[in-house]
Amino acid sequence: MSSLHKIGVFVCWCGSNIAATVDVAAVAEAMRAEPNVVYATDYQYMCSEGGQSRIREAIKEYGLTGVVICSCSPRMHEATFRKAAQSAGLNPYMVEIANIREHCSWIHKDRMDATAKAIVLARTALAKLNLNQPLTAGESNVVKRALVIGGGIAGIQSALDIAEAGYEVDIVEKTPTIGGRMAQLDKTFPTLDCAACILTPKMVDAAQNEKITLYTYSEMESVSGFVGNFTAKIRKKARHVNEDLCTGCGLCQEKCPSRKAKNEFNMGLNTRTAIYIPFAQAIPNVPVIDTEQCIHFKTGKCGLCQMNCSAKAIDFEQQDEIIERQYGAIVVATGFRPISLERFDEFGYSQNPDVVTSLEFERIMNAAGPTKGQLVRPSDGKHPHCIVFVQCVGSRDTSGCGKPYCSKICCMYTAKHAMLVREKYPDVEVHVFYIDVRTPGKNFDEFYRRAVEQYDVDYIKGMVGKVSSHGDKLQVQGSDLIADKQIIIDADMVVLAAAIEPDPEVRKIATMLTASIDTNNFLTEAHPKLRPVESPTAGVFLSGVCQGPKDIPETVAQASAAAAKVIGLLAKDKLKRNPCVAHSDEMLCNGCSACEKVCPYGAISYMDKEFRVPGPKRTEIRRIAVVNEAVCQGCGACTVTCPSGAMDLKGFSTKQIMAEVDAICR
Amino acid sequence: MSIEETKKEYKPLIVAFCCNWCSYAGADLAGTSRLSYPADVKIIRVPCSCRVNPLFILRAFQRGADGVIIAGCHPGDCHYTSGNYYARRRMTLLFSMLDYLGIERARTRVEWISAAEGVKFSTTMNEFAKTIHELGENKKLEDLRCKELLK
Amino acid sequence: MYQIEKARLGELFARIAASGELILPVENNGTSQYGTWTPEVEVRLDRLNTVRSAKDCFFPQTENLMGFQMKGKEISIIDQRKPCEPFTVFGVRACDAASFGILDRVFLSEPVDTYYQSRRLAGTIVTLACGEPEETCFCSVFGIDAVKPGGDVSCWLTEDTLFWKSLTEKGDALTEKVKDLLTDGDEAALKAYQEKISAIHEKLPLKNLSLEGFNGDATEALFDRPEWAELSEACIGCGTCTFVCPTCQCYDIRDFDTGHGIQRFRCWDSCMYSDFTKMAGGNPRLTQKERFRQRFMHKLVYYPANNDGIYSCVGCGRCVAKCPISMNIVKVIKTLGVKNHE
Amino acid sequence: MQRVIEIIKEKAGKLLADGTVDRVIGWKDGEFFYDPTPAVFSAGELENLRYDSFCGANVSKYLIAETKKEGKILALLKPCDTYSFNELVKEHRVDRDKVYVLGIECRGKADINKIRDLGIKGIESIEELPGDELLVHTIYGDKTCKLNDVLLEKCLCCKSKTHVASDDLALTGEPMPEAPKDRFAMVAKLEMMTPDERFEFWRGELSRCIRCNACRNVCPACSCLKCVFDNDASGVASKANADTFEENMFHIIRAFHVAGRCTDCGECSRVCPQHIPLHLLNRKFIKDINEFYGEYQAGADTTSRGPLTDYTPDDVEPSIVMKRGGDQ
Repeated sequence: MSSLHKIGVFVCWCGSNIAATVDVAAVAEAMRAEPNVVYATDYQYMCSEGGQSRIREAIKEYGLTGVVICSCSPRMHEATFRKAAQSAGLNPYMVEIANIREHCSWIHKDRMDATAKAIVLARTALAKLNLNQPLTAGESNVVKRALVIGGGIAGIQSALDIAEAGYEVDIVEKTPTIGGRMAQLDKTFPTLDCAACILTPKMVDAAQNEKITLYTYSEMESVSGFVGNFTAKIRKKARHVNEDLCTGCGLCQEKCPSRKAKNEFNMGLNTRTAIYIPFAQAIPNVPVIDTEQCIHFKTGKCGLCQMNCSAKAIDFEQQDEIIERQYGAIVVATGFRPISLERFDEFGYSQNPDVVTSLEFERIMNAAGPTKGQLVRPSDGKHPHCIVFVQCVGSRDTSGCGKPYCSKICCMYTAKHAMLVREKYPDVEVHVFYIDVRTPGKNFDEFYRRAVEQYDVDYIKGMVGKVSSHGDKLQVQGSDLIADKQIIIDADMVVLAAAIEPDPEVRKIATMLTASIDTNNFLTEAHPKLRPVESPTAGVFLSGVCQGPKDIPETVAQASAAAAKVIGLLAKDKLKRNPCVAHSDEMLCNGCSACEKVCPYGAISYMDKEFRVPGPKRTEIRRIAVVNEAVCQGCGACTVTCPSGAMDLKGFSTKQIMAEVDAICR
Repeated sequence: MSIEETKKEYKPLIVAFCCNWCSYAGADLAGTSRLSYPADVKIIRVPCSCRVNPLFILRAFQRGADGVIIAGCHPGDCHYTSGNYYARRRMTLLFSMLDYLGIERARTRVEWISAAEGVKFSTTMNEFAKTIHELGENKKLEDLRCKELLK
Repeated sequence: MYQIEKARLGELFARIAASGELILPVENNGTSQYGTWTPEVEVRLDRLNTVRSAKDCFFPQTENLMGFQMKGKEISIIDQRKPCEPFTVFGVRACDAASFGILDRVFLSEPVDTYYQSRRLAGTIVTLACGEPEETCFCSVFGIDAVKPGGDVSCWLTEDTLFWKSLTEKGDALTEKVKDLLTDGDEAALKAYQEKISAIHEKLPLKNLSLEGFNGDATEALFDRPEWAELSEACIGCGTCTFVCPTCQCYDIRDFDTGHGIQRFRCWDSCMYSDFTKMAGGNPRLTQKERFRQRFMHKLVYYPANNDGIYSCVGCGRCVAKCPISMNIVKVIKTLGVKNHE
Repeated sequence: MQRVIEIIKEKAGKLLADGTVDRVIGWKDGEFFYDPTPAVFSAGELENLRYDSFCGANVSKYLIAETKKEGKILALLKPCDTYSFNELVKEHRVDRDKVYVLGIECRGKADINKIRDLGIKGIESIEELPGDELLVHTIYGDKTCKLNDVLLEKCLCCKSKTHVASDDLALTGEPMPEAPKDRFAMVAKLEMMTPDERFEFWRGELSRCIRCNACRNVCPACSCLKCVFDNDASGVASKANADTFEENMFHIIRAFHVAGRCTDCGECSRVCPQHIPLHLLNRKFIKDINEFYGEYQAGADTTSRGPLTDYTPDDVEPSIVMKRGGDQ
């Protein structure tokens, strides 16, 4: 314990957030009695300018060598207070935070208990601070290129914005075309403009922008590195069509005899050929061979496409290609899919083709869809006279079958569907079962009201209990909670507003990026309110539904926000690194290589160094570990694997943590 | 009753090592959500569960802790890719050794708590604190010197 | 001189223990250790040596010296010395009994070590003659007679009888307490026993070990001998020899931070340790050779130089039996001594 | 038939003569036959080299220092010693190129304490008789015992009669003693006790610890330049067991630090002056590792990843401890 320390303690009231449960004055008083503490005070809002200036003034007036702030979580304001201290000439790493809000005042009701605990937490921070060393952050270069994972509207928008600022961007899209879910939509709420009309120009922009490189039909293989300096490996899957030669004439598609594959773009409502372009406006307009369906790949025969291709673009021998590139920032825009309805037997989705999901209905209503936009039943192609829409299928579900969250977009698209049906086919009766109708958004409620008032859509508050086939009708049994009665509707079609979930690929990607993910597989933001487009992993940004359910305008807004963050990052030439990195004491290091084995970043290497030794030899060569501070991320795995304690972690040193333990157990 | 006096009634002392990225944030969320757990639980922030050295755990018991819990990201979700996997092996072996030496096995615990699991954080801490309270004071792994020189 | 039937030793121990702690060799998982007598312990007088010597009773491995209590910014000193209650050590062998004289010269000369002193004053030593010496014994080399082991009371244990002879005032006081259990001793029987065991002692392989060449003036002759390198070559630098030694008296003073105070204590140190006598400027003995040499030079040269020619070894043989690599003072004496090259 | 020592001397002599090595590490005579000391021999000193039932000491750790010196050393390694050697090579502590390993036959080594426990006192010298019998000359007369009855703990559970590292072998070709006992039997027995019984067992054993550090200093896996327990800057330095906690602490941490690296060479228990069964700590870790992560023998090779520097995503959870063995 260095007695040379002069430490100031600042206890925040956080208005009443802390002060209501913790006697802040008592905390300050208790801290004033601690060794090394020369100043202790409490204040209403330490994070405010007034609070920060108190810190700055005290540092100057008392010559403080370190500062303990008893306040909210360091995850909230550590950076704020470090900056404040730095501006008064103190090393920013001589600041320690005692989390007396989230870890104390907000969880304890008893004022005595909370105050006692706050004092312990403050002493713990002080004990650590006593052993802190001033740290200086090193710098690293920023690679001026961004990677966008996912080529839906979120990814496209982020890429366009980043490219607009003058930086190179690569989009990695796993399907053969960019466009994503939005490309499958017919009209968009609340304006009812056609999705393709507004999306395809953006797709073309992306394709034509010279700063943007598209890797479609490609998947992420691995990502290593750190903010400003990621290295990504992208697997460009073999299309078996040479993109440079292909003219997109589509003749191969016409000639292909294998026509039994389910058309994914149309949600499996019709079929496609083995060599195919997903849809007319696909970008790139280059087909891909589905090797599982292709007769050539299955039997070695056929080859009609190759024979008919005048551009000689068909290449059965094409192999997957691994592309390795450096990026300064990464945007995750992996999007969503409707959940599987297997577990919702009551709606008869798997038994009855006339029970469809909303996304399937989108395709049915779409002029370029399987029915050319004609509203017909998938089972018999007949025009339906009564359609029942069911909302919240798998959303807001606490039974465990579905998702606990609200999928957010269903109320609006269901209103859209109902309205479109009534607009185009006024003869069709439309019922909507809902739990609540949620329409917060610009012109949203007006939109919904139009559906009810202008288009006479029958909204029934209640849930559907069962959908069963009765002849060529679907009997929908449900409850009307307002009328307080059970009702039965004989419908021709049932449309289920299935919950949406993050694309399952995101888990793999999150692992690669070391980005955290919540229990619903949505990527976690760095802060739910203040940093909603950043992942906790520096340099990784979130765009679109991968972070949480949202509609198109919100997705685009977040995509642009993420892009702004990326641009802000790429605009820098150098980045300050985290100085809390591992460090090996060469006088203790055995060179045993254990640390190297557990380092996830390959940050540890070894060198032979000559040391003075007692005895007649005078010197000897020893193998010692050396940490590359630019690569080390400061996890500390090496520190525990090192038996001699040669490896330590700056900012979280063994002695600091043990001092914290001691202080807690005092 | 003064603050000093409140310390004198028996309350278990529980040290929780929480990784910065998941469990510490989970504890923050528990706080933000006003989910209570006993004040006996005191949290130490570490960058990753793999930073927790067995020395720290023994140190806590030496100094009079009655229970030690290590909380980290779920396996597969480590911010540093693999830190919690190493922590898992280390802690499994260490806990097994403590058990082998006759130390009550329930005094040590590892939980994987994500940043989104405020509820799990609070539930876990409530449960753990209850277990430790039932076990009573740690007599087998304490250092009497830390108790003899009274405050 | 008195005697008591061996079968009644339990009564004797109970009586001694009634007036203060009785420490004697007890069974501990296949080893003998000095421990407090209770009716439950298994007393082991048949084994020759305890692993640790009787030194522990007066100079324990760790001992609290004082405490510093910290309350906020205030520090106060706590004197942890307590008056030492009278106690008896029973079954001390002649070698260990002789070691107290060597320790006394260190701890009782000015400035007196009061912690040690209070234990010495409170302790009564009852020795036991060695009936079945081991090949590792060489106390006779240092003029110690294991047949007449000394102490406050000397005892001899035959197959059926314990002979008891008080030698000092402390011994008389103890004898007084147990007198009604004792009967007058059979001098002839004792003499016969002594003669019998003397004959065994005569057969000990190390009895002719010569100390010629080792004395207080031998520093120059011995310090730079090249043999030290080979002798210390295999030394692993552990503290076994020093910690089982009845005469090693080096200690370290350390502070233990209890979190709310400092416990200052002393603990045995070993000259075999790399941080022994480490100072701000570094370590005076940098290699194991120097540390190894220090130990034996101290026992055979430096200590005699300062203590009227008395060696600080009593030939108990513990280090001979316990060294992990079987390097010991006997091998040193034989290698460097004048007369040991057969 | 040639005795092992003769084969060793012949081979060592040749290697010294042809300059392959310039020195030999083995054992030299002690005072009473049962107490040889590890030693390094140059050419011309080989007559002092010995090898018999009492050469239990594992000389592999000395190679850390020896391979820092010039030249190449011939190391006489018993099968179990070669595991330690491999582990030291793996951890870059020993320079493999500077060692010529002569794998030497081992029929099990005697524990002098067990001979004493048979009531044999005053041992002046010992002779090895054919049929693994020992003739002990004592000041109280001659005694005999079977090598098999006085084996070191590590030999009772001999892990291998095969050398996992060697440049040459010195074998007599005689049939080897029978298969050893299950080395985890005692660990399993402890596991089945109640926690309080286990606690009492270990208190009984560890309370004898005098912190002489012999176990650590002899251990080939404890090869740190400076041990955390000796390093005042580590924050956990302790020179003596000033409290029972420190007895536990030292041995738990020491065992943990060598977990996954300990080859179970048994030196810790062999050298403990207090006869603490320290191998039972190491074997607990080995047993757990085998059960949790698959069979692993430290030192079996020089390249595999140790279990504590490795993982699989579906490793057992620490809560498995709550579900295993004995009553709670």
